[in-house]
Amino acid sequence: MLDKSKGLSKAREIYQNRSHRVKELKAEGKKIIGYPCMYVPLEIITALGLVSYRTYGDIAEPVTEADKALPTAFCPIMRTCLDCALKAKDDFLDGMVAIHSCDPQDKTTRVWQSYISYPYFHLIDMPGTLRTQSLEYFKGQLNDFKKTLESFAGKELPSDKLKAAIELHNRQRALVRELYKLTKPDPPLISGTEMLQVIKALMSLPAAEGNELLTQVISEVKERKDGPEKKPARLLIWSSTLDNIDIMQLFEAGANVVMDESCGGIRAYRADVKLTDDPLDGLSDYYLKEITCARTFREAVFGEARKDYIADLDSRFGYLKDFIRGWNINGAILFLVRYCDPFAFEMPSLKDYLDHLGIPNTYIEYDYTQGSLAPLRTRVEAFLETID
Amino acid sequence: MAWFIGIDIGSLYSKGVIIKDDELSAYYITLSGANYRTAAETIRQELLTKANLTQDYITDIVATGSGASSVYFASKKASDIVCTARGINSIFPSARTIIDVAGQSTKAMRIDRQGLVANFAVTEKCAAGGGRFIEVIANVLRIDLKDFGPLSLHSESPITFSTGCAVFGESEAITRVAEGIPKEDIAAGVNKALADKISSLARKIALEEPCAICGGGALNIGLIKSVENTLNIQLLIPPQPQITTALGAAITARTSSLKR
Amino acid sequence: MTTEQKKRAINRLNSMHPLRAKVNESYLKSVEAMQAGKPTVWGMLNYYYGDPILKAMDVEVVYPENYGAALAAAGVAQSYLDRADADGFPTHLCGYSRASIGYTSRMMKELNGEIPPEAPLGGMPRPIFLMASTAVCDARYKWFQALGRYMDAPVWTFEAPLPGVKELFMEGSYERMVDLGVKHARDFVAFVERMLGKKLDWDKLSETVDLMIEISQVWHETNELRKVKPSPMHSRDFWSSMPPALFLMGDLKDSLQCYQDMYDEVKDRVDNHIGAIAEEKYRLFFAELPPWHSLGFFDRLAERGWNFVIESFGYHPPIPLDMSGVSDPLERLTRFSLQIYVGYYKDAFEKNVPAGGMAYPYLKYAREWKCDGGFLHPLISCRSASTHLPYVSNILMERLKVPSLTIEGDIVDLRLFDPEDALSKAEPFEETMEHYRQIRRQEGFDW
Amino acid sequence: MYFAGVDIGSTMTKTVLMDTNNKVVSAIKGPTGPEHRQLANEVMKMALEQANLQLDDISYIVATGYGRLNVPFADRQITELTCHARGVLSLFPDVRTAIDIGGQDAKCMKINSGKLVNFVMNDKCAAGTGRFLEILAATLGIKLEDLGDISLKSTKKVQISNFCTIFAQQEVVSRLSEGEKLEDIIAGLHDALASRVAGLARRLKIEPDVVLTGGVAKNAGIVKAMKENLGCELLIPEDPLLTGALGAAILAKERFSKATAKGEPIPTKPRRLEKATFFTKETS
Repeated sequence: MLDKSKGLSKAREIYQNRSHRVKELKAEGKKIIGYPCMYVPLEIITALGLVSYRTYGDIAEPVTEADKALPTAFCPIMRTCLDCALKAKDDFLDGMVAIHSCDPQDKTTRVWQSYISYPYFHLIDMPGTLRTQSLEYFKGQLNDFKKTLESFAGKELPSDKLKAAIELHNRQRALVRELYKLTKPDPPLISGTEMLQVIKALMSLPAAEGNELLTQVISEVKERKDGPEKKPARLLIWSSTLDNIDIMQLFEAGANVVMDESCGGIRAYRADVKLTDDPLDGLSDYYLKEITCARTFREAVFGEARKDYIADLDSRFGYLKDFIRGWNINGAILFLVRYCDPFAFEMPSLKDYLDHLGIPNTYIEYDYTQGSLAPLRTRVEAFLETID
Repeated sequence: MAWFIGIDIGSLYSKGVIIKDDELSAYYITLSGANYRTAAETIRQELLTKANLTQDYITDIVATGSGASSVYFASKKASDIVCTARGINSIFPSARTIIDVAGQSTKAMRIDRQGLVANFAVTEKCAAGGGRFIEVIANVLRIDLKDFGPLSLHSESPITFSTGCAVFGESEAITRVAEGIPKEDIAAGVNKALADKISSLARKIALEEPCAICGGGALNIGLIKSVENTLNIQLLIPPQPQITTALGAAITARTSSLKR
Repeated sequence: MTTEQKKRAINRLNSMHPLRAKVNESYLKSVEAMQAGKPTVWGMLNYYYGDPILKAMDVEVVYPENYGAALAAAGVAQSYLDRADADGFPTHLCGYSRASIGYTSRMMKELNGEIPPEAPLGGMPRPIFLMASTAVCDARYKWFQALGRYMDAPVWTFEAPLPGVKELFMEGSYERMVDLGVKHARDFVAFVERMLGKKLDWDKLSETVDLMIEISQVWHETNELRKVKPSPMHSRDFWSSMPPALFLMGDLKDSLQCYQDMYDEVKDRVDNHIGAIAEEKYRLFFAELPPWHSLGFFDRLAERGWNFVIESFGYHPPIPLDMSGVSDPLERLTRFSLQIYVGYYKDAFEKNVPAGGMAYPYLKYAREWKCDGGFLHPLISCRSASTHLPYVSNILMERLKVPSLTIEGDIVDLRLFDPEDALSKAEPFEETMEHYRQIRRQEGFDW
Repeated sequence: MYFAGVDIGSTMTKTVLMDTNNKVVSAIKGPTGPEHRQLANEVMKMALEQANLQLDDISYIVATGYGRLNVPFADRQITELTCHARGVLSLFPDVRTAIDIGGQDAKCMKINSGKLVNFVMNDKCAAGTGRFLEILAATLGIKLEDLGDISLKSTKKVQISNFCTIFAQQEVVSRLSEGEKLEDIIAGLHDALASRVAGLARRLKIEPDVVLTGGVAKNAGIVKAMKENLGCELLIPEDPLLTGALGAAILAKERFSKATAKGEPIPTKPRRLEKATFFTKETS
């Protein structure tokens, strides 16, 4: 057990050198399975004694290799992910599992698969709606994924093992939520930047080690005296992917980021997987319904005959209400990655909803390049000036 | 014995060559200026004087480049991509890939043994994507184009431009100069920015060695080194890289007249 | 360019005219329907799932994505795009979606539900509900969801499953897709019945589905005829003729007859070795949507001997499938709808192309239609029609040594496509095509 | 007591000194050109001389604009968006939409009940900013301030097809040689710029009163072209270049009095009347 005061600095180290630990594990003979999107059920990977590793791109790395297969007017996150893969930056992976969570994800995966041959590769299909038969279909897809991974691992996955893995990951979700409680005070005890480093570290570690890290961080943060200083605004960031601290620091120059609703923040940890007799029921239910990415088509009522706009907004964004109240948020930045259709179509409606809740908000777009950060500063500052 | 003229009217410079059968007998480069027709006439005159011939000796004239249609006295217009391919092929028969860094845009093409175009790609029309960017910055640094490359080679830490626009790049360079950032770092920064664009263009067409570079950009040793480093290859450079396309036009004139 | 030159360049099919006429007809019909108090539905190209059901229930469907094209062609798109911008929709979104969002904004906020007077083709009447689909791109359901800001029309989103290629061949995977489709369609029927307050006539649905399948069969065979040299039918005739089959426009029995006539005309050309252009020097395929506003430029390419012999699979009928013994019309419908992608998967699996839907069909076309090159037309504001093209061009080169020419355009900013630029690249591309002809021969390909 | 606003734009530095009654005691538009960007200290000196004050007489200094970040004598940085909005508001209380065409960007600001509520800006490409005209005026060998009057003579404007400023340079030159009239070309340039800025502005709902600021607002041709492209009337400040600096000065006073009212310490910084810097290590 490491010294309790070292949690945050350890997270920082892992953030800076993400693949270090998995490479060690690989050297010990562990198999590493990459995944580019949070919709991949890690429980199945963990349960089979494999190590899951979230593949990311690199904002500092100019996209060159990916140009041969992806156009420039395309999700820049997927472009840089593929680019890094083509540059063999994660050549330590033994396998890759991707999911049709959005169109760019699906297309990129298929390109990925045809240029890099991993010993193991699986693509999970994912429905767009929450209807019963969609859920059934999704469960079937997860079961297929389980089967192929079993044969790769060369062993059956009994359901008690899977349940144990679900509990392990639920524990991680609970710990992250506990950590997020520590951003409730004003000023928060942990900054958005540190939080991002922790979350990204979690996605680079085996679940058990992640939980250990979280325990350290939580106790360290609770006792710390050197927390973030108080800033005029308490911000909610709503984005698809926010995985870089340079960006977070832009926000935190003039505000405290107390809630990050992106897949570099709380999104993957907001809820728990239900423990069902057939664990796949709980998993498919959680991954289809509980993760609040804009890619999912949510509606107030199935097959409703009329549409009540506010009810519709509630069904899509209601969960934000708890964040806003619970964390006493007084400003929201809708941070859009250019060419991200699911989130882009959401903008005006989410704006309507936040206005309806009386939360000052702004929509800022960026293209995931270092060059695009400088112009962001002016936009962020100008927004903060409108609320302070 | 027969003479052929090729004229390449570019956005910024116009070039012409006169060949006797398959050897270069004269070439001439001038600013395109406002009136392409005048440029074309000047070039023809200068070429004839240099080669000391009269028009009657000239079997055929082919025009190319963005202003090709202004060469009213040419018998044929030819695509600049095709001409560049022919030009390089005549100089470096072994070359399989060509990078042409022209004023307005950069082209990359692959060619076969006969110098026929096997594949090609062109950058979009933005000054930041062509040789023009270098001229703009050279102007800011108040250094001669021919010194731009050598100077940039001295840079320890090339700057990164915070903009993709040549015009803003210009202002940025000016301000950095005023703040005392060494000229070579700025020059190297420009070369790096352009080299990155060129490299991804070359990758698009699946670059195949040997690879030649031509066009005004090929006069810039810094750019060449930068491209060589990024792509990790050796580039072939013609003696007068700017006239490659005009030379190709002249060769096109010859081949088409041989066919007849 | 004068019209008789055009005629000389591309030898158009007479049988194309009645099919082309059906497009305008269907808009006018939907407007009449609304004036007669009949319900209209806005639909997204959903690869059939919902269309025959609505057809069988005698509901008029209009397609905002087509209408976006109509707005652009009529030169009135900009004012609607501006409205969408002003309402806060990011400008990098699909041009068609922004146009129809702006249209809806104007219709609902300024004209309380009335059709804008300036709207071309009679305009799109206010719908009773919206039929979206997860097929092809994310915009197709998020866009209709976004219209909720303006209208209380509910949105039905059809699931269009899209598994990985090798994953499809796992035990039971395909049947689970069918199961999803059938159950989903059954729910949809119930939904439509509730919305319309009337019951579906299942025999009529069965008949509609069979007609749809028959039409696509004939349409498919017609396109198969284009494999011969010289190819008897140019892409321009395909585009003029595709909407009735793709969107089930107009009376299906009549459409079937029209496509039958087209088959006969094309067959007749094949028998008499008549090509679609005077002298076929090069055979090309086109991806994706053509530059509707400057189609004349194909004639200028035709003058150079460029024949366009096949185009995007997305607008082609699914590869025919044996449905004998499938009694439930919803199951026939589902299997047919799945086939648009899955129809290519088996092949793609054997040829090891993971991009079964997005790229494999082009490999198949290039091989079977013996294409010398591909003309790729990425559309700045339509990512679903663009993002796969660099990969397509790449894999065509790697696997078949077939080169492609990429010329950018857009679906609403019509000025973006520059025919002159395209023509200036024709000459080098002809050399490129020649070059790879030799390479293919050396490598033992048969064209 | 005096307050100062310093607006360091990409091509001009402006300084406004103001007394407690919001009376402008001096206003200086500094040397132009990116090579002088960092000379904000010089401009401040001139302003102080004009008002015949010392730096210590200034209670609070706000820096704004593209170069606001490293100004050694400023107490606080505030973005040009907020400052422009504030400056425009002080001149036109009924403003709802403010459009500023600067040297290196163009911005549109929505103002509601005295506050900046929304904004869009283009700072990616010179086309659609003041630089576009600067460069083309130079190409045509015409003084920037003369463009407007010349363009008003135009009967049919020339369509400029090149988006990129640098290629537009070549285009106008060849258009001239093709015999197009100078005024028609300039009118074409004005329209090209106006349509791009209007396109940006349309992303926010344009509501009256609409105010146009920035150097080009003095150009009658641009104002005409903007009116045509926006389809609405425009209000222009007497000195459209100063609104940013003016807003900064007003905000300086507001911050100062807010602090004093609350009895909080005034958050001034140790001031050095030295050059501003643009490129710190991390950006290069």
